[in-house]
Amino acid sequence: MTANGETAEYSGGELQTIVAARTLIGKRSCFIGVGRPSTAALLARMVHNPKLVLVYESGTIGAKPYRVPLSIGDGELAETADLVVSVPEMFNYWIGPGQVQVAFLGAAQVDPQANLNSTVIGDYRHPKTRLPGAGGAPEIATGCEEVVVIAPHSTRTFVPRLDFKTTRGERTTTVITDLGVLTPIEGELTLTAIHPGVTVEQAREHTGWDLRVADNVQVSAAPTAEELTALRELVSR
Amino acid sequence: MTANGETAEYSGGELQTIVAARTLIGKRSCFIGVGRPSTAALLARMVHNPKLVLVYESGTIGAKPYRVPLSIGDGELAETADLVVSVPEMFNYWIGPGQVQVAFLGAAQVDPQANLNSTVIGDYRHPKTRLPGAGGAPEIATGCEEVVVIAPHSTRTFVPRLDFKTTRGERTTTVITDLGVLTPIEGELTLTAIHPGVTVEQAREHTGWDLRVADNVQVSAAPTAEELTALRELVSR
Amino acid sequence: MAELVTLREAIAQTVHDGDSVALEGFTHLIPFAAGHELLRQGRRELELIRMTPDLLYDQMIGVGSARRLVFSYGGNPGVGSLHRFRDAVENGWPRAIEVEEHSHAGMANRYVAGASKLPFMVMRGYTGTDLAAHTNVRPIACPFTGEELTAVPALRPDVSIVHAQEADHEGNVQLWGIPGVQKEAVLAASRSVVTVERIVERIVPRAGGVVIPGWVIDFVAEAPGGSQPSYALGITQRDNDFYREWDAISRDRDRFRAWMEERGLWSGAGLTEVAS
Amino acid sequence: MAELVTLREAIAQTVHDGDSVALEGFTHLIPFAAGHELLRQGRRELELIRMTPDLLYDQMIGVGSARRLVFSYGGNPGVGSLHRFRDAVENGWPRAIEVEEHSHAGMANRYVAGASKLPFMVMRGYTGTDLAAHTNVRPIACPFTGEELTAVPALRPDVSIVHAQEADHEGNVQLWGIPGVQKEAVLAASRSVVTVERIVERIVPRAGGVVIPGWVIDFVAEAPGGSQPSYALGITQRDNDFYREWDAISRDRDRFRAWMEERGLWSGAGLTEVAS
Repeated sequence: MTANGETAEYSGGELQTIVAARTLIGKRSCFIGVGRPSTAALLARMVHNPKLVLVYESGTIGAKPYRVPLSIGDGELAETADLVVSVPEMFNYWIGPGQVQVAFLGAAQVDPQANLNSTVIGDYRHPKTRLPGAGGAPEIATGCEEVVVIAPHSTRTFVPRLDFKTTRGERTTTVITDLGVLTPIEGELTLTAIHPGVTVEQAREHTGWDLRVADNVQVSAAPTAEELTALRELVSR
Repeated sequence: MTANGETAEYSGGELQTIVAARTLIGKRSCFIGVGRPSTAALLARMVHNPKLVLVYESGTIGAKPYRVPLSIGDGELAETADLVVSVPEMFNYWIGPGQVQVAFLGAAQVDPQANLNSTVIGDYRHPKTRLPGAGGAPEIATGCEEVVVIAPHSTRTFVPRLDFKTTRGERTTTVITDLGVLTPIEGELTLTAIHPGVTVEQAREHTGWDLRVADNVQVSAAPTAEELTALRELVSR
Repeated sequence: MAELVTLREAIAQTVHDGDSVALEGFTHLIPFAAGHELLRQGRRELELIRMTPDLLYDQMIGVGSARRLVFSYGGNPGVGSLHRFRDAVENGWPRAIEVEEHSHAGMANRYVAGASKLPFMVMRGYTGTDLAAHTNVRPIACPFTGEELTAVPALRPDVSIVHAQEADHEGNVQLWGIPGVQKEAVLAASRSVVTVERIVERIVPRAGGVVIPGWVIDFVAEAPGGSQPSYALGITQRDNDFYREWDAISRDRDRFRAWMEERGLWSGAGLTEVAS
Repeated sequence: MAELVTLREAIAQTVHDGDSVALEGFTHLIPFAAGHELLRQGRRELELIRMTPDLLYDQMIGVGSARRLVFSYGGNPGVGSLHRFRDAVENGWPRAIEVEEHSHAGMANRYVAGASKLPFMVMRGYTGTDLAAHTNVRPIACPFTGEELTAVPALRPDVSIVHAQEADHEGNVQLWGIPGVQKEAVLAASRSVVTVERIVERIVPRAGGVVIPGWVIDFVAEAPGGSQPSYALGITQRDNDFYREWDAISRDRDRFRAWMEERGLWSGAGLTEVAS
């Protein structure tokens, strides 16, 4: 694949992270958990938006980690933060009132309205799989102005009906998968972009409902050399 | 007057302060405002109870001022405190839940049930005298285990009916005046002690209602030389 | 993101006639310079909000800039009365003002509700006192235990103004010492101004430091000594003598007026005719 | 006033079978040593309370010491599942446990209510999710605006146990770094234990330091490294490798049991027969 005139191989996961990072261009602050969201937000600070304020629910506001943290409570987050607050203050003064602009969330299940399940697969009382539970997601998803969901594109994840509705989807503006980008149109997640080399049909096949497709589906810009280099440097730290 | 074999002259105000300080013997913590309560609590730390924790509503917990502070926000309070908290935390985590054992309060009017007025003299809408208002008193008086009221003994202060009920009196255990000590007995403030040289009749004359008198009225112990010396040294700092 | 501007510009951009304005500071860090600038710019018909009105609000009320006062303790701490506040309430001079009063706990929780963007907070208090009937609180029952508690409504000032020790060039602020309700006041307001003793290259967090990030503040203005005769711990001293002197200055309407006129703080209030 | 005792004595004096116990710590300062001591002493039928159960509660649940879990996020942060917790919920191994789950915001506010000795706190949340129907919250209307909000009931653990960096000889405690809900947990509890990395002559307040005075704590016990594999900022490092290793150890019942037995953490739970 070509990017900035160069040929570069990259994985779907890498592109997913890079596309997520781009959603933070021009944003003031972003709430992130661990894993890919954290990587994407750190990448955004490296490449697009050095002033982006990173907020972790552990209470670290304005953290500037050099490495992608394993947990939201890694020491480096507290040491580099502009301020560190208690968990009650985090939710009552910062998340709830909407002081943090964008939130990155993940989930085990996503429904067509972008509602999320991170509680159980199967029946609540006798679950097939007990998931970690709500954590901060429900209030983050209703407190922040915009929610970006990052999830693997599969029929296990994108389901017509959640086994448990943990988190409301009405503030979700973007769902970024390893195949493309879904955006709510008239209240229903709709395929608006596919990643280079992915077909609309592939995205539909990997969605557990009859996925709506936008009239003119975009193709995500391939990673630039700068993005890819920065991402790889970041994860190798 | 004799104290510890010595003759020492002292004022009614000095004795009032000294008697108030004695109520803090064996106590863990005391909430204080400025003026005589502050002097009494500092005296208690000097003479009776060096471990007494002083709490000011400005947020300073465990303050150890060398001089009697003019305001509850003097710099020395913050600089010597064990911890300094915000005003919301002070009331929500420390005062309201009863973490502070004793409170010293003053008031412009005290009624027979030890309810206090610090809001207005006269009608609320057209007051004769507009007083400062509630401040922390209402919640301090219902949060702390015991309330000690310190007030000048006069018919202007000890009134049968308050012009405005700012603060509830049910946790008041002791009212210390410049003439003696009142204690609630069967819910009504009763003269239980008079200061040396004061008569029961004087106390009754200076009370705005028909003051009950305990069967065996005590006489407050005169200041000891240690108490008086410490007090004078303290106020001269 | 906070803009670093002059105090004059900060006040001009944020405070309008008729606004509800909280100049907070609990005995410490009282934003006198900002309050005086507001008077110089002639703002009037203000709803002044503050737990402890103190000398600054005595001055603002005394020149007639306030139509309403929301507060919990209107005294000169350790000294006695606020005579201009009393004169306004008792005699309507230089104009009558409406008062809404609360306890400290009530006001503090009202700011907490404002900072949390909740319509109210729940507390124990007010019940069994005359305050409940004379102010804006409501009973509320605990849905678990049935206990009756008190709801206090959120404070959401149009403008909050606080003073702090330092800010960096991006408007991140640090204050230390008695923190009062300043953080809550800033977070609760629609617009906010922080005056600071000094601008520093970098905020170094310190013991007892409260950091307010620049992105929740509208304007930061340098105002060295801006909380005098109150103080900024570690930088200025509380001028206790002036707090005592104020008692005599403020007792007398003419002496008060002369004092304010000398400092250019009288004419701005626009009440020259009314008051003279 | 806090008594300085051994960890063994602190646990023996405070935790009884059947108690509700909160061993708090939000990713940082997790009181592993205290939790392990509790297992060594064979405490059982516990109601375990914690926002983020983490590996410690996975161990405690895995040996069968808990009858009930109150929590908001039961995962191995950054790694995946808590397999012992899952095995208990999904398969009832080594015993079934009751769960009551909340969001982080809900749990945090439940601790705030507990620390404030209020029966509940008000927040926005739960509405429109399936959580509301499966947990203990109630709707509550704002008496000023009519808005419907959510009331969460106070948490009042029988015992709260937290870890901190240091204490002085009077049991005054200071912790710094991510403060979590530790202060609230201590203030909300009937009895409290704080384990510390070190005893110091004098607490020197530091940036980001949270001081808990000794007179609201029952017992303080020295336990150097007592939060490992979690960490105490500035003193120990988070053992991220162990968090990853735990995934494999805990996936397998026998391997888990062997790991616990090796460290004297199995027999205490009193479930040897049930589980084997």
